[in-house]
Amino acid sequence: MMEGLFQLTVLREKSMPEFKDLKGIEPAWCPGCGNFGILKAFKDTLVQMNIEPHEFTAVSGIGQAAKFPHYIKCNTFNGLHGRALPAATGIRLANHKQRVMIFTGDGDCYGEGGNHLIHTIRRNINMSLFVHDNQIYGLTKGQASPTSAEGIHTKNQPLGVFSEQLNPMAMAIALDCSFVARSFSADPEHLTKTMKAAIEHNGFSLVDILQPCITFNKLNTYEWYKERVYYLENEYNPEDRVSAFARSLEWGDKIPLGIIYKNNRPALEDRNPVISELALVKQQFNGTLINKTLREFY
Amino acid sequence: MMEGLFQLTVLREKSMPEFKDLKGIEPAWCPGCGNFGILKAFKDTLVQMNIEPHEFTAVSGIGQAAKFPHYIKCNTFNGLHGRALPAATGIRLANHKQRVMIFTGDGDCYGEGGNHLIHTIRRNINMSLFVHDNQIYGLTKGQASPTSAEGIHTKNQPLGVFSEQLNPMAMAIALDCSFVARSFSADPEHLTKTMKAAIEHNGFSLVDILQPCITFNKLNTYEWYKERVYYLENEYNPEDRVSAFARSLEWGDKIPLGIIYKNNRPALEDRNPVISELALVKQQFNGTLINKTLREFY
Amino acid sequence: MDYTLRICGQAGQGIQTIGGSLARYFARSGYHIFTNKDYESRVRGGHNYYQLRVSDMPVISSLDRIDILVALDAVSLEIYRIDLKDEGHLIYDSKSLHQEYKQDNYLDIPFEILAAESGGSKIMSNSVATGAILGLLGMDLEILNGIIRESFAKKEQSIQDSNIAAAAAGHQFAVKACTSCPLTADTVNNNPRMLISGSDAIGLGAVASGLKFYSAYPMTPSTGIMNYIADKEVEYGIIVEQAEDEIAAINMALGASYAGVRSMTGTSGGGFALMTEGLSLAGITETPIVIALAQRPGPATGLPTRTEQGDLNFALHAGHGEFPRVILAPGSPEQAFYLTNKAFGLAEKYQVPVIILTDQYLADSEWTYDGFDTSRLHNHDQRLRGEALANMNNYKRYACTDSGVTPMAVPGESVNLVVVDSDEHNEEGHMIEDAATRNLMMDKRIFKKLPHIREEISAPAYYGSEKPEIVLVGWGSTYGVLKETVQILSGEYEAAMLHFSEIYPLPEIEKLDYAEIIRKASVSLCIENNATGQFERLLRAEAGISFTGNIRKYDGRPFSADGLTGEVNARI
Amino acid sequence: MDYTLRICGQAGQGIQTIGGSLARYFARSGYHIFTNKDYESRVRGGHNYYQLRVSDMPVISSLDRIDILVALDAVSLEIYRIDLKDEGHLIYDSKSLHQEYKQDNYLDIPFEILAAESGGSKIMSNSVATGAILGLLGMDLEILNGIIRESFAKKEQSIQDSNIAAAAAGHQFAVKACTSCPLTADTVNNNPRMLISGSDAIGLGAVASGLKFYSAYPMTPSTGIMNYIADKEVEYGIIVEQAEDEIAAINMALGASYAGVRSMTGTSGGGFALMTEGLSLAGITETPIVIALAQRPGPATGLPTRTEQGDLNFALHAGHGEFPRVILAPGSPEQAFYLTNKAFGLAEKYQVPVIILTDQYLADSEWTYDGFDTSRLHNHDQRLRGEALANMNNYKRYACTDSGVTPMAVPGESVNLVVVDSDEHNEEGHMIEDAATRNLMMDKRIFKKLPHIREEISAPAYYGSEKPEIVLVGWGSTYGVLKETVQILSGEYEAAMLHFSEIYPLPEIEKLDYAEIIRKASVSLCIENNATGQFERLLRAEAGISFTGNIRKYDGRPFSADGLTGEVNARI
Ligand SMILES: Cc1ncc(C[n+]2csc(CCOP(=O)(O)OP(=O)(O)O)c2C)c(N)n1
Ligand SMILES: Cc1ncc(C[n+]2csc(CCOP(=O)(O)OP(=O)(O)O)c2C)c(N)n1
Ligand code: SF4
Ligand code: SF4
Ligand SMILES: [Mg+2]
Ligand SMILES: [Mg+2]
Repeated sequence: MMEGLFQLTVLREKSMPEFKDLKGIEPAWCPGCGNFGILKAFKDTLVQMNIEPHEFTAVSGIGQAAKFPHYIKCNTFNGLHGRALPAATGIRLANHKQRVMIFTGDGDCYGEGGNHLIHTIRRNINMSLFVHDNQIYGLTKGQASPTSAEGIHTKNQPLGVFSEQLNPMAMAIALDCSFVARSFSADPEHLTKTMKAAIEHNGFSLVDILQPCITFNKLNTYEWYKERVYYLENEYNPEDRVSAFARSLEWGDKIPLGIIYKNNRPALEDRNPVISELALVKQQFNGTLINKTLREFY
Repeated sequence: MMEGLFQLTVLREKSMPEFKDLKGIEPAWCPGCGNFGILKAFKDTLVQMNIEPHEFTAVSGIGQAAKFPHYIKCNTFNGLHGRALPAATGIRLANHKQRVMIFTGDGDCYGEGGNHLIHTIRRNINMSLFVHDNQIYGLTKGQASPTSAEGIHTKNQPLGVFSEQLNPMAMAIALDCSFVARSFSADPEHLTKTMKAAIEHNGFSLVDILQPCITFNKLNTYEWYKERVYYLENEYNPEDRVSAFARSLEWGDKIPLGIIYKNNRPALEDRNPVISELALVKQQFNGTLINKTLREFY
Repeated sequence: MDYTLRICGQAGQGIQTIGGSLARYFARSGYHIFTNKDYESRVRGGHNYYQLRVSDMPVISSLDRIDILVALDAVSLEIYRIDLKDEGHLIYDSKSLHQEYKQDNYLDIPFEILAAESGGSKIMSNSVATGAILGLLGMDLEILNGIIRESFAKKEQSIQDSNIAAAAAGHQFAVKACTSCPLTADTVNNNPRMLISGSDAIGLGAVASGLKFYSAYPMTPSTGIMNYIADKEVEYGIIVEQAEDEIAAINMALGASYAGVRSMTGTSGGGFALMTEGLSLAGITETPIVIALAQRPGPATGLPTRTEQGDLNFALHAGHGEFPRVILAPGSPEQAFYLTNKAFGLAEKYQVPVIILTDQYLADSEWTYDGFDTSRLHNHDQRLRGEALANMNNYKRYACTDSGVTPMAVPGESVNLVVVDSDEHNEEGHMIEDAATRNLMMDKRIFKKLPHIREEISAPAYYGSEKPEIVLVGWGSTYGVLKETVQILSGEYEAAMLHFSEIYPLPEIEKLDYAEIIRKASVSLCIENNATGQFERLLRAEAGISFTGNIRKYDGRPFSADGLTGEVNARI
Repeated sequence: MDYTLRICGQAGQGIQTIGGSLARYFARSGYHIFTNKDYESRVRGGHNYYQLRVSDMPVISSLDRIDILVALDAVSLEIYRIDLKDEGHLIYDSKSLHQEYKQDNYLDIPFEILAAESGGSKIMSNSVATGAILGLLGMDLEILNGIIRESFAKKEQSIQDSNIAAAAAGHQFAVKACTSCPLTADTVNNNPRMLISGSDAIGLGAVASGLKFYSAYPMTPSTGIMNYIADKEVEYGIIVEQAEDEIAAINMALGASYAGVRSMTGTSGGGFALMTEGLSLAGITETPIVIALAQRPGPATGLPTRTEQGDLNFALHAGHGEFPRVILAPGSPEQAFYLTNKAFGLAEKYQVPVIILTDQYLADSEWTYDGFDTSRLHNHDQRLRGEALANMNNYKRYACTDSGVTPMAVPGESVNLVVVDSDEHNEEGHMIEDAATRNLMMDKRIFKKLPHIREEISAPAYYGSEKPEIVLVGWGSTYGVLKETVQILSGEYEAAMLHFSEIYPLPEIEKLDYAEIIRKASVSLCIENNATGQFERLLRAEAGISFTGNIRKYDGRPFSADGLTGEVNARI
C-alpha cells in the first residue's frame, strides 16, 4: 500500500553560478533604494560561495525587503508579513541539507514578527536572517517601525514616536543568538563579506543591514549612515558576550559594523536524533511498523 | 445631540484596605503551589501601599498564574492567553490615573505573548508586570515553557528541550526596560518589597518571580531555588546597564534576587499631550467641533 | 455634461497631485464628481491612475470610457489609450515620454519646458498639466490658484507663485493648441461642494462619535482611516496607538473600551485574521468595539492595493464559539459617515463587536455632497459612571437582565468592581464550570440580545421602478454603480435596485419585504465583487432567498456603470 | 449486560488511574466498552469523573444513569449520587471522606486501611478501589494483575506486588461485603479488544499516513494528539516542534510541507483563530496541510475542558479571501483514524488545507474495536521528486492544468526552482498585478478544483429503518449517541440516522439522496452540540434543506443516549 512514497533523488553535476544567471524578475523598488545594494551583494555572495539557485531557499515575509527573493533566481517561499521565520524553520527542519536564507524588513521581523525572532534565536537552527533595516515601513508608505528613531513624525504618528528605538543587536545578544552582525547596504564589500560569514556560520545568524529608504526615511539617509558607521577593530573579540553587549549599545554618533557577537552553541539540526542521518524529506515512510503500533492499544 | 456623554465622577473618602477584605474567590491551584506565596505577598503589598480594590485593575492572560486576579478583590480584565499586555496598555492609556498590574505565566508572557513584551517595554507605560515563572506550562499539564531548562523531558518533548532557556532579565535589559527585578515566591518579604518598588516606579516594571510548580516541574523545586538564590548586595548599582546585563546572565549555581536594572526613561503617559491634563476616560467629547472639521472637506 | 478624466503614469510622478487638485477644483466650483484610483503595490514606477468623473448632475460611479487621458509615461499611455473615446483627448509631453504620437486628438504639451519657463523645476510639470486640462475644458484658473496656494501653504511664497505660473502656462498652451476641442464644461451654480473619500468618512464618523482610542497596525487599504484619526488626535483628545501587530491592536482597543472609552481598530483581511481571537474575546466579555475591515483581494497578501468584497463570510463567522455581532457595509462616503456613528451606538448599547465592512474601492473613492448633517448623529453614552454608579451597591458586570444587556460600569470610578473574564463566568464575572450558569450566559449573550439588535437594522435601500421586472441586489461599495446601472436600464426596462448597507443581522422583512421583491422579479441578480457569491449565500441561508442569476467579479477591479450595464443586459 | 460505572472525585486523586485500569481490563477481557471524561480546568481538586460503560454488546455512547458510582471525595459524592440508579451501588471510604452514609447500597470500603495493610501507601487506595469494583461485579483479577505490572513496569517489583495485593484486598472485601449484589458480569468470548480514544486515533492516523512534521502549541483538547505523535518521533522519523504560538505552528507546518514532507498542526478554537491568516496562506500558495481543530466551548477561553461543536461556521469560513478547503468530522475513533488518512490524501492531492473537526468529547472518549485494518489506508506520494523531477525542464509551480492541480516539486531536488508567493502570482509563482492572471489563478484554485474534491466526499452514514418517519441528523462526535438513540427509538418508530463525517464540500446528493430522506420524514431533527445550529445552516445554505425541528445543547456537556432519546420523544 505504501509503494512509491518518497523516491530518492537523482543527482547531477554541480555548475558554477554566474552573476547574470541570478537575475530574477524586474525589481519594483524606487530607483536609488538601498535594497539594490543588498541585492547585488547577495548575488556576489552566491557567486563567491558557489551556491546555485536551486541549492537554497529564500524565505521572506511582506514589505519592500520581502520582495527580494523574486529578484534573484532561487527556490522561494514568500509568505506572510512577519512570519518568514517560522516558515523557514519548517523548511529547514524538513530538509536541513538545503540552505535557507531569510530576507525581511525591520517592520516584518522586529514588529509583526518579533515573537518568532525571540524563539528562532533560541532554537538556533542553521539559517541566515538578513534584515533590511530601513528604520521605517516602506511598502505601506512611511509609518514608524520598531527601529525608527524616537521622536520622528509620520502621518500616523503626528505627535512623534514615543517608543524607544529597538536595538536588535542588543536584543539578539541577550537571547544568546549564535551570530549577530551589522552591515550597510552601501558598503557592498563589507556586506558580501558579512553575508558569507553568516552563511558559513553553523547556527542561526542575524545580520541587520542598514538600508536607506530614500522615499520615506528622510532622517537615516545614505549620508547619515556614512557619517556614522565604522568597522569593528581587528582585535575586537566577538565571543565575549558582555563586551559585545556593551558594543551593541553604540548608536548615534558611531555605529559599529561587523560581527558583534558569536558563539558556538550547537545547531538544532545537529542535536535532533530524528535527522542525524538523513534529511526528513529523504526519509522513507515505513508503513509496516503500523501493525506493531496498533498492538499497543490492546 | 451629545448631552449626557461622559459625566464626571463622584469622589468618596478613601478607606484603608485590610488583608481580609482582599479575599477573592477560592483558588483552584494545587495545594502547595508557589502561586499562594505570590498571592499573599501581593495582598500585603496592597495593604502596605494602602491601595483599595477599586483603585487598580489586575490584568491577566490564561494559565494558572493568570487566574490570579480572581483570587483577590479588584477590577479585573482576565483576557486571552498571551495578550495581557496589550489589554493592559489600552486600559492604562484610557485611564492613566488608575494603577494597572499584570499577572502572567512564563508561557503566557514569554511564549505566546513575547512580541507584546518587547513592544510594551519600548512604550514604557507605567504599569507593573508580574511573571509567575514556574518554568513550565502548568495549566496545560507540563509542557516546556521558554524558561524551561534545556534538556528537560516532557510528554511532548520526549527527546528533551533543544532550545536555549530564555533569560527574561537579560532580554529586558537589552530592551532598556525601565525596571527589571527578580524575586522568589517563597520569600514573601523580598517579594512584597520588590512588588512595592515595582509599583512605585514611574515606568514599565517587570518582576520575574521564581515560582515552584510542585506538580509538573520536578527540577526547579522549592529546594532547588532556595539553594541558589541570593540577594543583590547593597552596593549593587542597578543603573549601570552593562554591568546589570552581566549580572543578569547569572543563573545556575547562583541566582540573584533584587532590582537588577532600572533607568529613568520618562513614562509614555507623561509625554503624550493628549492626556497631559486629564485621563482620557474623563475627557468630554466636544461634538460642536465637528461642524468646523466638516469644512475641511470643501 | 459628464466627462471622465484619467491621469495615468508611474507611482511617484504626481498622478495624485494632479488628480487631487482637479478633484478639489471641480468640487469647489460646484460640480458633482466621483473619483477613484487604480494603483500597484509599489512606491515608485509601474502604471497607475487617478480617475475623475465630472458632471453637472450627481455621479456616483466610474465609467470605463475616457474623455481626457493624461499620460505621464509611455507604458501607461499604451495600456490605457484603448479606453479613450473616439472623440476623447489625450495629453502628454513627448519630451518626457521620449515618444511622439501622430493622432489628431493626442495633444503634445511640453510640461517640463513650460514648468522650467515658469521659473520652476521639473516637478512643477504637475501644475502645468493641471492647468492644461482646465484649459482643454475651457475653465478658468481662479479657484485652482487658491488650491495651489493652500497645498503649498508650508512652502515659500515663490514656490506658490511659480506653480501658479506653471498652471497658467499649461492652460494657455492648451487653449491655444486645442481650438477645435469639443469639450466644454457646463456652468453650474458655484456653491462649493463637499468632497470626501470613504476612508476619511469612516475616520470622520468615528471622530464625530466621540472616539477616544484607536489602535491599529498599518495595512492597505485601512491605513487612511488611521491617518485621518491621527491627524485629529490633539484637537479631539484621541489616543492613536500604532500596535506591534493586529493582535495587540484589538486587545488594546478592548482594554481601552473596558476602561470606559469608545474605541476602534481598523485593518484589512490578513490583519483581521489575526484579530479573530480578540473578536471572540469581545464576544464573551461583552466589550463594545468597532472594527473597520477594509477588504482587498485575498487570499493572504493577494492584490494589496486592489478591491474585492471577499471577506463577508469571514466577517460573519470569524471567532471561535458563538456570539452576536453586527456587520455594516456602507455604499458611499455618506453612508460610511452615518453608519460609523451607528456602529459606535450599537456596539455600546448591545456590548457587541460591530464590523464596518469597506474595501479599497470605497476607501479610495471620493464623492461630492452638499454636506453632512450632524444633527443626524446619535451619541448617547451608555456607560454607567458618575453619580449613578457611585450610588450603586453590589454591582455585577454580568447581572442577568431581560434584554440581555447589563450596564457597563467604568472601573475605578466607584468602589464597585468591574470583573471581566474570557472564561465562561457568572454574574460577577468570575470563572465557572457548571452547566446552568453556562446556559444562562449563552442565552443572555445570544438569544436575548439578537432580537433587539435586529430591530435596529434598517431596511435595504430601494431605488427604481415600483414594479420591477429586473432587480439588482448588492451590498457595500457597489451602491453607486448599482444605482447608476438601474438609471441606465430604466430607459428600457422596469428596473430596481435593492442595496444592503446593514447586512447582519439581516433587516427584518417587515420593514421592506425584499424577499418578495426578489421573488417577483423575472430577472433577479445578486451582484458581488467576489467569486463565490457570499452575500447571495447569506440571503439563502438566513432568508431562503434565491436569485435567477448573479454577476460576480473577482479580478481585483471594481464594477463600472457601463461595464455592469453590459453584464446585466447579457442576462436579460 | 450493560453497566455504567462512574469514578468521581478531585483531580489528582487517581480517577484516571482507576478508570484507565478498568477500561483496559474490560477491553482485554473481551467486553465492549465506552468511556468518557468530565473534568475541570484545574490540576488538583474540584469534582471530576471518568465514566465507563461495559457491555457484552457494542456500546458507543454514554448513559446518564449509573450502576456503580465510586466516590473519592464527599463533594463529588453529593453532586453525582442523584445519577445512581435505584438498584445501583455506591462505593466510598468513610475514613477518607470523613463521612458515613447509611444507605444500604452505599458500600463503605476502607481503601486507605486496606492499602496500608497490603504493604502500600495511601496512594495504593486506587488499586484497592479497582479490585473492589471488580469484586462487586464478580470478576476475577488475573488480567488486572497483568495490567498493574505493566503500568508499574518502570518501578520496583515490590511496588507492583503491593499494588496487586491491594487490589486483591479490595476485591475480597467487596465480595464479602456485597453478598446480595445483583450485579454480575456476563461472560464474553475473551478475545482482547482494541481500546482507543479519539485523540490517539487521530495521532495514529497521522503517523500511519506518513506524517513527518507536526508543529503545534499546547491547547486542550488538542494536546493529546501532539503527545501521541511526539511519542512516536524516533520510531517513525517525525519532527514534533512545539511552536512559540499558533501562528508559528501553522507557518512552520506550511514551510515543511513546501519543502516536501507531510505536515500537520493541531489546536483548539482560540489557537485556530490565530492560524486563520496561515490558512489563507495555504489557500493561495496551494500548500497541503492537515489541521486538527479540537473544539471546546467558546467564545474565547470559554470552558477549556468541556465539549461543544461550536466552531463549524468558523472552520468553514476562516481565512480572508476565497479558496477551497475540506472539512472532515469523525464520529468515532475508528472514523478518526481513517479520515485522518483521507485528510492527508486530499490535502496532498488537491493541495488544499484539510481541517479535521473534533471536540473534547470525541478526543477523550475511548471505544473498543476488533481492530483497525491497515489495508484500508491509502498513501500515495503526490509530490514530484526523484527522476521524474530531475528530467523535467522549465518547471512552473502554478502551471495551469485542466484539473487545477499542478504537480508539487520538491525544492532542491533538481535544478527546477519552486517559487511560492502569498501575493497573487503567475504560473512561475511571481507576483502579478493584472486582472487576467488573477482570474486565471482564482479559477484554477477554486472553480477547477472544487468539483473534483467534491467527488471524493463520501455519502453520510445511514442507519435504521428504510422508510423512516423520524430522521435524526448530525455530524462529528455525536455519531455514537445518534446511532444508539435510533436503536432505542426503533422499538417504537420507524427511525433512522443520517450522520455526516465528511462535511465540506457536502457530499453529492447522487451518492445518497439525503435531502429527500429528510424531506420525506414526518419528524426530521438536526441535532447539534451548539447553540445556533451551524450544520443546519450549512445544509440550508448549500443544499436548501430544512428540518421540522432541532435539538441543540450548549452547556458544555455531550449528549447521552438516554438524554437524547427523551429530547427526541418530546418532539414527536
Ligand atoms: C498581517 C499584515 N499586517 C499588515 C500588513 C501590511 N504591511 C505590508 S508590509 C508592511 C510593513 C513593511 O515594513 P518593513 O517590514 O520594514 O519593510 P519595508 O517595506 O520597509 O522594506 C505592512 C505593515 C500585511 N501585509 N499583513
Ligand atoms: C491561544 C491559546 N493557545 C493555547 C492556550 C492553552 N493554554 C492555556 S494556559 C497555557 C500555558 C500556561 O503556561 P504559563 O503561562 O506558564 O502559566 P502557568 O499555568 O504555568 O501558570 C496554554 C498553552 C490558550 N488558552 N490559548
Ligand atoms: S519606499 Fe523606500 S524601501 Fe521601499 S523601495 Fe522605495 S526607497 Fe526602497
Ligand atoms: S500545576 Fe503547578 S503551577 Fe499549576 S496550580 Fe499546580 S503547582 Fe501550581
Ligand atoms: Mg522597513
Ligand atoms: Mg508557567
